[in-house]
Amino acid sequence: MAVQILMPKLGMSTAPLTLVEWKAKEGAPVEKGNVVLVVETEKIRHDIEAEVSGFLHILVKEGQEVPIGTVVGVIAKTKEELAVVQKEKLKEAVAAKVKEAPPEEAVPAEAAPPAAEAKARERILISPVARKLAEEHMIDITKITGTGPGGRIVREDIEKAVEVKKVEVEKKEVAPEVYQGRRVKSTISLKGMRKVIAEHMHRSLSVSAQLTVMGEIDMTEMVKLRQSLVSQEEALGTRITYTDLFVFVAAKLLREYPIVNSSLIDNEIKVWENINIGVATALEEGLIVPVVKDADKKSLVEISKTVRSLVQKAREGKLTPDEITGGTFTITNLGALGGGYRFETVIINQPESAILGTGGITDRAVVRDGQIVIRPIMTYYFTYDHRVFTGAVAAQFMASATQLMENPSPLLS
Amino acid sequence: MAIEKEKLIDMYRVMVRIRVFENRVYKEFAAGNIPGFVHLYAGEEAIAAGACANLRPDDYITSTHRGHGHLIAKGGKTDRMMAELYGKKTGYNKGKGGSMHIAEVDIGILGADAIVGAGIPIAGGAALSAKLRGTDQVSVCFLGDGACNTSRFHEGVNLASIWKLPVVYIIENNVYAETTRVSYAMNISKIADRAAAYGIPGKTVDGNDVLAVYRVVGEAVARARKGEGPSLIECITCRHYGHYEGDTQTYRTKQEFEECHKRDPIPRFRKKLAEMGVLPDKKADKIHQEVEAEINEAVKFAEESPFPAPEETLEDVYT
Amino acid sequence: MKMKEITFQKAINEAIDEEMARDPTIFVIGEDIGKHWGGSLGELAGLFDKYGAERVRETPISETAILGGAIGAAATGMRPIAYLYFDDFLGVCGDELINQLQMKYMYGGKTKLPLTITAYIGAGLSAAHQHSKCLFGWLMNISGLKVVAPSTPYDAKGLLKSAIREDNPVIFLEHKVLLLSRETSQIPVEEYTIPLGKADIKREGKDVTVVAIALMVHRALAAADKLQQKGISIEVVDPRSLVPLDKQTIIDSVKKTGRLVIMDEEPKTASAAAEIAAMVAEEAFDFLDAPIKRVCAPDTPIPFSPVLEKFWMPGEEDLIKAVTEIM
Amino acid sequence: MLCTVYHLGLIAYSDAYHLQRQLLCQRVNNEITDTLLLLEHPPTITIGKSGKLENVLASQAQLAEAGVSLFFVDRGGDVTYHCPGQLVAYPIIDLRQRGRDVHQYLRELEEVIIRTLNDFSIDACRDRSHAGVWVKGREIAAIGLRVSKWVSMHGFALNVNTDLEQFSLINLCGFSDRKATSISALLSQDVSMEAVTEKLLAHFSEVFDLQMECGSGILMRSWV
Repeated sequence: MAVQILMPKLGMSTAPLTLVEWKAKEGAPVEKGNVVLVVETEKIRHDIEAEVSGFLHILVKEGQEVPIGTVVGVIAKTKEELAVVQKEKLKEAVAAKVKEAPPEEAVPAEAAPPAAEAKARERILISPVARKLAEEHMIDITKITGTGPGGRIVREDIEKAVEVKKVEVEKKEVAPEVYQGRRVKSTISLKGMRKVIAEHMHRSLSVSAQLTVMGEIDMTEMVKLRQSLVSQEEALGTRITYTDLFVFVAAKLLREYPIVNSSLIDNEIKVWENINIGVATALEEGLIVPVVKDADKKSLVEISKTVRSLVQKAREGKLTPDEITGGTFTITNLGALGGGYRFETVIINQPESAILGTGGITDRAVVRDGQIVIRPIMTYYFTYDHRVFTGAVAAQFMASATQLMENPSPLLS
Repeated sequence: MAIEKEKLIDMYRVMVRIRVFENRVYKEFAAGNIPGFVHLYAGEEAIAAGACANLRPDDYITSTHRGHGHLIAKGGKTDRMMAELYGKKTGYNKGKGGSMHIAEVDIGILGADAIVGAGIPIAGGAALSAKLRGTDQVSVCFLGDGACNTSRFHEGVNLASIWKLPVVYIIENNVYAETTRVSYAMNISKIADRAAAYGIPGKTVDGNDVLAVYRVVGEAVARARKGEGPSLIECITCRHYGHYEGDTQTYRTKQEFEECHKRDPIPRFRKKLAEMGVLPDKKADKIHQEVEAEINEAVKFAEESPFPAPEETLEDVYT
Repeated sequence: MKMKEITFQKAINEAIDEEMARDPTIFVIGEDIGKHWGGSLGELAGLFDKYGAERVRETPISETAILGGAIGAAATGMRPIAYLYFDDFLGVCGDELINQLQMKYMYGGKTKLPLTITAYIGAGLSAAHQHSKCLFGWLMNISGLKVVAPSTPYDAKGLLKSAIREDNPVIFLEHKVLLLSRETSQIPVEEYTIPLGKADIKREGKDVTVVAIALMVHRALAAADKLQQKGISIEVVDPRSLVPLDKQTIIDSVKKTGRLVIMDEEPKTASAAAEIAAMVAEEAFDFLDAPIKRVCAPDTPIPFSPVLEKFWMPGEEDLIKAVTEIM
Repeated sequence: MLCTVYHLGLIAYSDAYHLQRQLLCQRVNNEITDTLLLLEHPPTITIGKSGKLENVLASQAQLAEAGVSLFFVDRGGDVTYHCPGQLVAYPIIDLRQRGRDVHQYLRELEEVIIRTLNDFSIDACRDRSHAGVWVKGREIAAIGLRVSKWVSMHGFALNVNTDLEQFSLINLCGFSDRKATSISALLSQDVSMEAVTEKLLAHFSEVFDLQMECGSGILMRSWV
């Protein structure tokens, strides 16, 4: 059954709207959710999206003023249906109801000051298609010399300007030899993944209130545990890495601290049922975060195998969109990148509300029972969104993490 | 009643002028000097001459696509007519009308017309005007047998009859509407019989006998002037040329042509005038020479006249 | 495909001949269409001998009866071709044209009216005002009547066959200059038809769209050659039928070129050109890169004298001037 | 609920426009909070979809000479003039959170401006027939909006200490008889942008019930 497109009521007002522009032609296919119609009222332009996918049948032409609730168009599900609705006499019926939009509302010319009139005569000449292009590309037409008859700005003029603009943009990206007094070695233009990361990171910082908790974990037991696991590589069918272990640990903790496994969206905190842990993976051109879905429901071995294949795919650039989205928490094991004993901050992978960074495991002198002993120590840095939970929660979360990793026996039980 | 000598000679002269004019047009058209198309009147001169001899300069006529004869008979100047045929500025219509639209309202010529039968209601209108203005002007409508089958014929003649308008309808029955024989186009032998249907007098005469035409039309004109209403006169005739120049006339037999030429009104009238002692051969020949000279002058005038300036296209649309 | 050469006159003749042979309900009614002339420009030659007086019906000079009669016959099971001679004569049967042809609609669709009117159009022969008009705008404004005006023998044959098969009144306009032209075009030996309402791009170009009608198509093409030398590329669109009008083809062309000039042999006011210009301004405004231009005749009757007539008719030079004005 | 404010300072119209487009997309996908851009434009004339070039009273040459840019834009309204000394606000607000009522939104924007002006003891009002804020029949703030997928862009321009001379370049909002005014003009004393901005943010926060939080304008600018 065909779906009608009604002139919407944009809130309380019942003033008629002006139908400004159909985004699709008569009979053209339209996609659900795409803008099909632009209407205007007062000084507001409003886009109307297609409720369903199908083929558009236009009932009311552009530029007309239409009462709210008027059926201005129909979306037919099929070509056949389109043919039917196009036949319907509905068209005339509606067209009749619609009165032409009033012409210029400006006051009559004689009321205008003579000075204005004099100036108005030298009005700027620009062809309709040129004006449309200028709008699309945000071209400042005062910078353009019209080459049409009588100096009218024509399509060609705008197209040229658009070209120039493109070139300038590229120039911007390729930095000059000396940039503000500093000599440039090489310039990496912010494109592709780098641009994504940059924007992502920056956006993350600009939209959330991020704080970072840092600390050390004594990895003595974890190191033993891992060694024994590695020795069982044959049996397990996979070589367990520290990253695997951290994912495994995090999954367990996140079940105890649901708030950490959440996102703030539209002033609502959505606490996620799924525990999907992203594993930051360094690549030539930057960084990517494949996600281990439902990590809490996976055994260590399953996690290990998943991570391995994801990392493999990441390196080969074979990750599917599904494999890098839907994360609810992220782990970035900087130790794996050869990071030694150091502290740094990590940035939340939006719209998650926390990320755990782990440093390298290095032997450090620590005090145990009043004795200075040497232990394998790992640094961690846990960044969280203060809008979602407080420092107390963060502190508790990491305390539990530390406890679990310093005696991991329950992990395997 | 006797017709005075001058009138007879005038009628003869008019017939000759028409004949020489048309023969010359025939030549010049064939030579490509005259654009568009022309419909020649040669062979039917007796009707125009006989009819118009009854008219005053202030009487009206409406003519047809085959109108040169009517115009000459009503007083049209052959030089300005020829100039119009040539499409020259000096033509009666400044080159805008051509053969089928020549008009000179000052001498009562309301115009030739290329739409068959168009003159019928127009002549009625002129007559109505005369009646309303209280003059005794008469309006003569020349039409062909073909026009008698157009819807206008019924509407125009009927209206004139109920209002007793001073109109005389002169049907030039030359047997063909273009290629269509009158016998195919209507189911009666005498078109004049149709007059009965409108309650007006109807007569059929030999259109190649100028005196017969003169007499019958004369009565009709007198009747009209007296305010007794319209009359319908059918003149049987035949054209020497085709419907228009270029017409192959496959629809006419050789024999038809011969008969048509046997009935040629001009030699007939010349003979009659000679018998009456009104016009001896010498005098007649002189008339012919004078007319030849007139038409030569007319052609010369037309040839030497300038074409209108192209911009004149835009003039005369509105007064 | 096997092809053959054919003149405009022969194209008309073949179209009517083939259709009459195909459909016994078709007959021609009109003046001087009999054995002698076969239409005053000879385009019906031979049909009288082939189909006889019953189906090639000569009439007295009675336009009202011709069109009125054709309407009556069409409404009752026949498929007449009303031969109206010069379209100037349509005035004589004006009532039939503007009040009677609309029967189907007025009767709530109860009747169909399979009727084709053929008539000569156009100036160029010094035939003066009563034998030279095109009347496109006037005819387009008569609702319920389809209007066809071909420019080539190929189009003429294909369109006339479709017109005759059409179940609605169609007026098929033949330009005298084209009918008298010895020029031929290649047409398939096999039967073919061209649907009404489908424009034809007679020449592709990218700078200016020129919509030209009937004889004007040829003048536009000639002008296009000259403009090409100036480096201006003209796209010549021949609508072929004015009602229904192939808006899409015209609009698509304008979208490509951004410029529109319409060449139309009739007074500019309320002409076919005026209608096409309005349609494009209404439906493709945002694609226009220059004002729309109309190359038409002045708003005067048609003069006789060749000098005046030439001035009156739109010509190559007028088109070239209009195009250069908007470049 | 949170709203991030960015102080962009003087920024070319086209740059600010592209920035808005990006932010709008992100807002639609809930990648960012509601956002408010505060800025000034160099001398620029913008013409909305329904705008008529006749309302630009200067010739192209005159504009180029005066260094005034002219853009056609996809907002409502006719012709508007921007220049330094005018506080321009572009709220990227998610109306899905606000009952999807664009008229209401428009009225609230006007409210923000009116309250701000009241703080400077200027008595401003609406014009039923014409969106914007007016003082004694003169326009002090112009409004033009676009709403896409229920997220707003474009916004309003409040004349703080604008050179009103320049408004003679246009028929204000398409009216040849309407004049513009500014806060400084009305108080016949210079009022600083900062002062107005501060008040405006307060009222914006209050009217829209948003917790304003400052984002890095510098970083934001680096986007374009």
